[in-house]
Amino acid sequence: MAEFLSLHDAVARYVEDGATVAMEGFTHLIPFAAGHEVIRQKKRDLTLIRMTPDLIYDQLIGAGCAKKVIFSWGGNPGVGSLHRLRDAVEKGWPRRIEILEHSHAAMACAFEAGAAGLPLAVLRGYVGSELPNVNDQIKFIECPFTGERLAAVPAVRPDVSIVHAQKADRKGNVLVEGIVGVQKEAVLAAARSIVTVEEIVEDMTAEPDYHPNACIIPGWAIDAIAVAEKGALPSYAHGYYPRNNRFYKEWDAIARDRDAFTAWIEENVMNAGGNA
Amino acid sequence: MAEFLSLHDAVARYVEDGATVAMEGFTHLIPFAAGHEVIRQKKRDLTLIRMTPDLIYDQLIGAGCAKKVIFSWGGNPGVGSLHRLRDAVEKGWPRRIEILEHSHAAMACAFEAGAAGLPLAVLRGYVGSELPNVNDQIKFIECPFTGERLAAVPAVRPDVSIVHAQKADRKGNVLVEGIVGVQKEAVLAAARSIVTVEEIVEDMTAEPDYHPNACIIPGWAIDAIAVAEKGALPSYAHGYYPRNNRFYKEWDAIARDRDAFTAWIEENVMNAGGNA
Amino acid sequence: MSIEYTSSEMMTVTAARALENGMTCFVGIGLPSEAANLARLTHAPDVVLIYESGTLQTKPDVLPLSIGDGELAESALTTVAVPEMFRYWLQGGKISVGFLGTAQIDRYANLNTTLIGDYHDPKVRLPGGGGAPEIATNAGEVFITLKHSKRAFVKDVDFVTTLGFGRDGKGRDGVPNIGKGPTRVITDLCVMKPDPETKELTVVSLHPGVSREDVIEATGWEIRFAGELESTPEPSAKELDILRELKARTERQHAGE
Amino acid sequence: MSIEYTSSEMMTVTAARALENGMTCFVGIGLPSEAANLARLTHAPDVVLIYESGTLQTKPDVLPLSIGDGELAESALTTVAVPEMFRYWLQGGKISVGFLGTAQIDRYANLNTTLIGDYHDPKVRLPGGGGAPEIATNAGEVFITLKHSKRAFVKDVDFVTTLGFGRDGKGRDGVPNIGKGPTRVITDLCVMKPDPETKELTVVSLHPGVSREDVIEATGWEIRFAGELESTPEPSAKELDILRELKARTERQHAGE
Repeated sequence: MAEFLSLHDAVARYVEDGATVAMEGFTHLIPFAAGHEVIRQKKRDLTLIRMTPDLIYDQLIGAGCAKKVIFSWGGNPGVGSLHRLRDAVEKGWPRRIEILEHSHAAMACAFEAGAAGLPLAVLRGYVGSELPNVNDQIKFIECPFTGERLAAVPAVRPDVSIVHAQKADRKGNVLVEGIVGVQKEAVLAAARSIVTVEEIVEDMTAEPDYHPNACIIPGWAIDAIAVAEKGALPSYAHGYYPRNNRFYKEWDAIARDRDAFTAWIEENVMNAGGNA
Repeated sequence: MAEFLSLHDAVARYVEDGATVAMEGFTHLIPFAAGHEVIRQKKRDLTLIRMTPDLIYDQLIGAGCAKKVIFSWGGNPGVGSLHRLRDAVEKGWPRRIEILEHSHAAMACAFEAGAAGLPLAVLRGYVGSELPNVNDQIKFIECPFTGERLAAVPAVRPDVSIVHAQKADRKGNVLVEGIVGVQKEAVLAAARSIVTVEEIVEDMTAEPDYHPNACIIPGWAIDAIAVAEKGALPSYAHGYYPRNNRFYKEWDAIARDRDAFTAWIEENVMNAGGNA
Repeated sequence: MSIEYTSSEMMTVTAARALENGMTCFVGIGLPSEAANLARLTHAPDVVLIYESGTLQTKPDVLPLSIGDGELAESALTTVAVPEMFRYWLQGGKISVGFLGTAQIDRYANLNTTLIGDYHDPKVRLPGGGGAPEIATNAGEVFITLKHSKRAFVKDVDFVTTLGFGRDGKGRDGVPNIGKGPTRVITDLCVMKPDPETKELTVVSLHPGVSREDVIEATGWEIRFAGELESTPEPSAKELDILRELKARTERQHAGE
Repeated sequence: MSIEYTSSEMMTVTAARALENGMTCFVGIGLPSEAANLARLTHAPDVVLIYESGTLQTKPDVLPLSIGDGELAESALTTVAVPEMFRYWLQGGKISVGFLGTAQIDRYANLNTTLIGDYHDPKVRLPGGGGAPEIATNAGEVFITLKHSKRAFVKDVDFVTTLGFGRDGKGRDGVPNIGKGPTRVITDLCVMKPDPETKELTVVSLHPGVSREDVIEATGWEIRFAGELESTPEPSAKELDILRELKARTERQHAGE
């Protein structure tokens, strides 16, 4: 049952050192505010799962929170590399991290399987790719009906998933709208979940834009809800604010340099209280 | 690419004798008008797939269209048995039909797998049930990661799927709203699809109740669209008309008796032109 | 007691009381649906009712005739596709209790909704499994409610559509990721629970005015009784009022077109 | 010709022309997205553009910077969850053409977006596979567009992230339910197609003003040329106008916060 907590308390209670954490949001609704709180609380040895690690994981990796990253596309979309991810992988700064990489199709299916309570996802995937050579979590099974060889990957089952959404109501029901990504799957697949939202409304079903098939996650399937206004910036929230594309471009220069990065984190995360 | 046809022409073109046909609609939006057209055109030897064969399949079976039914729950919801289904299974009238039965979970997963282009669906199902003893399409596989025994069923891949929906626009994009069942999966899983709709609107995305995550099937994923006003009656169409519960109850008496049934079909289907 | 009530009402009220506020209940149509909605309208306003048609957290004003009545979608928090319902919500482990009816039940609480007689030459063809086979194994626990009769309560079901505890009571032993199974069976005569060891259904509570003999006579095997046999509490006036209003509303609505 | 254009524009226009009206195109970010939207704004108004973020049939007014920009959802017919996108729409066989970019490509059109150097001690770590591995096998066919250079066009990719025709050209032989694979590669110098037999990429058309030597010099293997080498038609004034307007609109929008 969703409990309304401050972002500080939600992260303090549910994100433990060494935990497997999925922060999702496919380009849209990326939980930056929550990620910054994880950095401020100096969480360590996290296994970070995310289809598209972008700036938020670059920041967590550069800040030394991660020991392992499971992903399928790690870049600054439309801009270039994640320099902190590369520095960690290529040079081991601030620590060496392990990576386990998939394709998007496999990750998406693995989240789906996690939500569906299955141990594995089966897909027609990885044909001819060399990813199975470097990821021992990719296996192949034979269809008992057709004999076709299909790929299998383990379901994603994080200790805690963190997502950002447009709004929650007083009962803790959460609306995700627009590009919904794998957020619902991430929440349902996880043992615990934190959802940050732009605002709290009285009753979701009484909202003027209520729709009978809207993507609503019921409050009883969520552990903690925290209000984090503009909590997805520099990513965006459909219906609330646009993506700060300029910051995404600026990040390239900040992240290229260890000192510039460290200064940025100090100023904009560590010393920003709960406001970053 | 969706072509706008009369219901007669759509059924004549895409439903061939001997075909495997899925008419879906989970209690809601059941394509009765299309089913009646199939009866009028005296289609024969159909393999009929449907999670919940209710009155529509009772009518098709009684009219002699079916040679096989694949289903997971065959009854008159809240009322009792499907007497035509029982008469065919128990007494072979008007012809003996073969049945292949699943659980809802397996059928739902099989439709999902069909839509997903996979040959099989994997689920945690049929544990302790004797259904696998009488359905040789239920197999078991071992998870390569955990060793857990999981059920596998073949994907549903009909020759043609027929569903009813609220509306289509001029480009053939179709909105399904409310209880969406497995309609989208049925359409995507099939080689061909016919969608009957209550009405045609200009542009789906310009409708006043448009929603960014609405269940819309694009026109290019559909073969034929036919207008069939009240085409789901005695089932219902969310936002258009309610279920005719009284008819569902009356059906029990009609279907109990072969002659009463035959007379009903003559009067209400065969002699009703395109209006039943 | 001066309150009058029928044995059906006694059954429904007792079944309703089994549900607790905050449970997420996957609801079967018919008696389970009646009991679950009564619970929601009385002591458990926050019980979450889920129907296999995809309607999540629904609050129908009248009882649905079918598992997918419009009322269910209109009063739901949201409605999801049926594959999602079975995959994410049921198999995904979000359901605390599955509430089922059945045509036949045996001493190990196995359920038969497939057929009477031989599978390939049935005496009576029943509707089939529907959601039950996976509800019974993927929900945290299962409540069952049906009328007591020798035809329904048989020593061995003709067909195990849905697992209770298997033909030998050991059907869940060692199976990973499986729910507790049937934890109580509520009839118009009594409440039964599986014996903690053997899993055989045992009467733990008799409804007021019902004798051991009544139960023995309506059960197709040598039914056992718990050492400390309880007497089921009677329905309250409020419960009966609400139940009767609910049924009257339902009847009025279903009589119309 | 009096129209002036850059080699990048030539590439984009040529890539755009590869798309036909009515195709359903799974669009990669960057150059493919630019070309696909140019096609939609010129000769193929009904080309269906699909982005892996779940946006179905989208018509962005400006080019997205990321694969999931708000513009994509706002101009889409509908937006589905990412698992559905990969399962129902891509793997389900609804995509006629996947349009991809890449960091490295080899003579058998295998793509590398994973890393340069050794996997466990990379010289350069690239973003990874993303949607490409399954787009390349589940779409009906694949178009690839990237700038021509020796660094990009290598004899053998350091890592096969995404199957072209395998390290020996036979990677699709006998594989059930697999698309045709790369059918053309469009660069700023030329158009290449796989040889029907060997599957080795072969230049079939040179862009105006480009010589064989230019291509040879920019390719990391002994590139072959088709017997009947065509000259790629030049961009039209209308295509260039629309492309430039599109890029200008995009730049203005992305410069703002």
